[in-house]
Amino acid sequence: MSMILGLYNYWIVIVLMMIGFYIIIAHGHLIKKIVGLNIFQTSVFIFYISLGKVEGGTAPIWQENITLYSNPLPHVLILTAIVVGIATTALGLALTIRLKEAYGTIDEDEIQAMDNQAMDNQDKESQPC
Amino acid sequence: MGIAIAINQIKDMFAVVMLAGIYGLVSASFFVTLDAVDVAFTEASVGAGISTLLMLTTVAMTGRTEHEASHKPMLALFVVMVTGGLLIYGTFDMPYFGSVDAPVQNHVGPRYILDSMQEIGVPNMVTSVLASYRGFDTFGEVTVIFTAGIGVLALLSVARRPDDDTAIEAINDSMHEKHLILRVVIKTLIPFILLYAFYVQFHGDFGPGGGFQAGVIFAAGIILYAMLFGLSVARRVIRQPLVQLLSAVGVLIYGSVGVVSMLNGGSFLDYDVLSADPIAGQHLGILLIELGVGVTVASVMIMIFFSFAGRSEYQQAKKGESL
Amino acid sequence: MDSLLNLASSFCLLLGSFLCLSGGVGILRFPDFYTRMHAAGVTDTLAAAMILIGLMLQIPETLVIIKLIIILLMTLFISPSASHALGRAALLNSLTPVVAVDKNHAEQTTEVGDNPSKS
Amino acid sequence: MIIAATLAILVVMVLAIIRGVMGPSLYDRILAVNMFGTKTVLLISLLGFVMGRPEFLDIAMVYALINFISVIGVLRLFEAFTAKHNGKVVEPAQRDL
Repeated sequence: MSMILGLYNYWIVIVLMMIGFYIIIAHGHLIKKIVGLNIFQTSVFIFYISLGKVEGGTAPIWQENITLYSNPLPHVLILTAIVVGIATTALGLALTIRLKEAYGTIDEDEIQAMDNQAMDNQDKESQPC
Repeated sequence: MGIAIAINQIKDMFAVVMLAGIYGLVSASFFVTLDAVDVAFTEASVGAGISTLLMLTTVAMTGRTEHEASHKPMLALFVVMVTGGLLIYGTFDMPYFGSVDAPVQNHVGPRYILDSMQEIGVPNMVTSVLASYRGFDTFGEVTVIFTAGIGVLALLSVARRPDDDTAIEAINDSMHEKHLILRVVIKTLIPFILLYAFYVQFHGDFGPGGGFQAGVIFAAGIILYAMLFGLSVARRVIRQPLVQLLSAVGVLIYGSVGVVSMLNGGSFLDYDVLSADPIAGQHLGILLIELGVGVTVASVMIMIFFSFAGRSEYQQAKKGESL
Repeated sequence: MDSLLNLASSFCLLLGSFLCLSGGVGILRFPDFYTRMHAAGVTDTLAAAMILIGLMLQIPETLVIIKLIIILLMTLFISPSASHALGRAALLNSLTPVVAVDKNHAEQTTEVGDNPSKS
Repeated sequence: MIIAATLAILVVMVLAIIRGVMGPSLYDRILAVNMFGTKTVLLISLLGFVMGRPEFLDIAMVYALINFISVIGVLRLFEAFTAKHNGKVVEPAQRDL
């Protein structure tokens, strides 16, 4: 029982991570993949932050007559990671837009099918020579 | 958690993105309860604000429905289950949640907590660790953000023909003619948003806040303006070349603080030598660095949004021609 | 004086919580979008104001009170205009015949009046 | 008393999430998001008092602003989207790029 109460934060993280992972693997839609990636990312954030939490501690902003603070190091790492995360998400979305313009769809399988077809056509053209 | 499951099931992309927005708010509340106020600050403005907007812009450009997945989900489910099982097995060795004697709390954490007040003199430990102890790391992050901004620009920038302007403006005018009330409200609100961004920027030493958050809030104010008054008007207020220049200037400010401290005889990004008194030097260094971070983040975010919105207008204009 | 303040603040907080809860039940139980918007509007303005005023009465520090007042003003400024924009967009969209032709939107807009438990 | 209010707001947030997941129309979801955001503002202010560090109110302010921005953004973009897609043929026009 104490184990369940003591470790529940990790389990929340793992469930979130699995959901994000599943979305990334099982869905062909590229925007949904990016949303899944965001969920995955957030689970890692929560993992780090929950490592830094100290029972009875408070936010790491110095104040008179407070002695117990949570660990500020994970906060720093995650803070920068969030902003970098949005920058990379924006990059991914930009790529998605360009794919849509090039292929007319953003479904992974359809793009693959179109690519394969283009490749086959190329082979047919090159074989007679 | 339920939200994430729902995101998995729903096919309408608009709904998915809305739920992702709620998800961002929930995780930010999580961070508040876990004492990470700075992180909650960032997650609220980034996860719930900017990323939702960017995703919506993309959805608006690419269509809102998802096709039924053609391949079998069982294999994916199996892989995910195995991974999850292994991870849960791994947690049995982890320290309990909130325990004081966990390995994380014994390494460099206590030093930051105990000594940062004497060494740096900044009450917000997150700021002092971010800008001073791990200044090198943060420099790298800022460069990554800058690079991502450049990447988006390279992918989405549109060569603007001069005659486009009037046509686009006409579209915009007809579109936001009807938003009179919103425009009045927002016109009064925007100065306060920008002022608040500056407050967050310079109050970051004493409370939650700092360059990253301030940059995002500032950009959010500009984005709000651009959404209601049209992109071409916003581009006239804030020129895009200026934004591009500023995003580089921010990184430069950061780097040159490091170089100046080297010239003064310290090591790279060692602010003690910036002033006669080490604490004053630290204050000066952190202030300048946060300024550099804020400038870069704000201008990169504005740049990204302008590229997205500009692309969408370009598509519309092109379609108007082809029809 | 102190106990009076405490009493007033508890009253405000309780009233705010009650209004919040009733709004929450409303957003779940009301039959269509516009009535739901009414329920949400109650929680956004009166309930929020009550809770914030209740908090204001709790604390003597001036800075905190000023911040609370700013939040209160912002809420009172923002949420009515957001509701206005939302209601307007919904009204315009469900009345436009072009939208009803499109299959996606037809599904969406006709479902508004449906029983919520169906979905 | 503060704790009671916090609990009440948590319950309301759960109700709003249920509405947001159920839909049925997009506007219902936006409404739920908006309501959820304003409740989060209240929750954060209350949490600051519960933890005894009322300077967290800064975060509540950010929430209020960001919530407004995202609601307005969603409405604007959705409007642009319907304006774009309620024309006649959608797919071919996009493919010929």
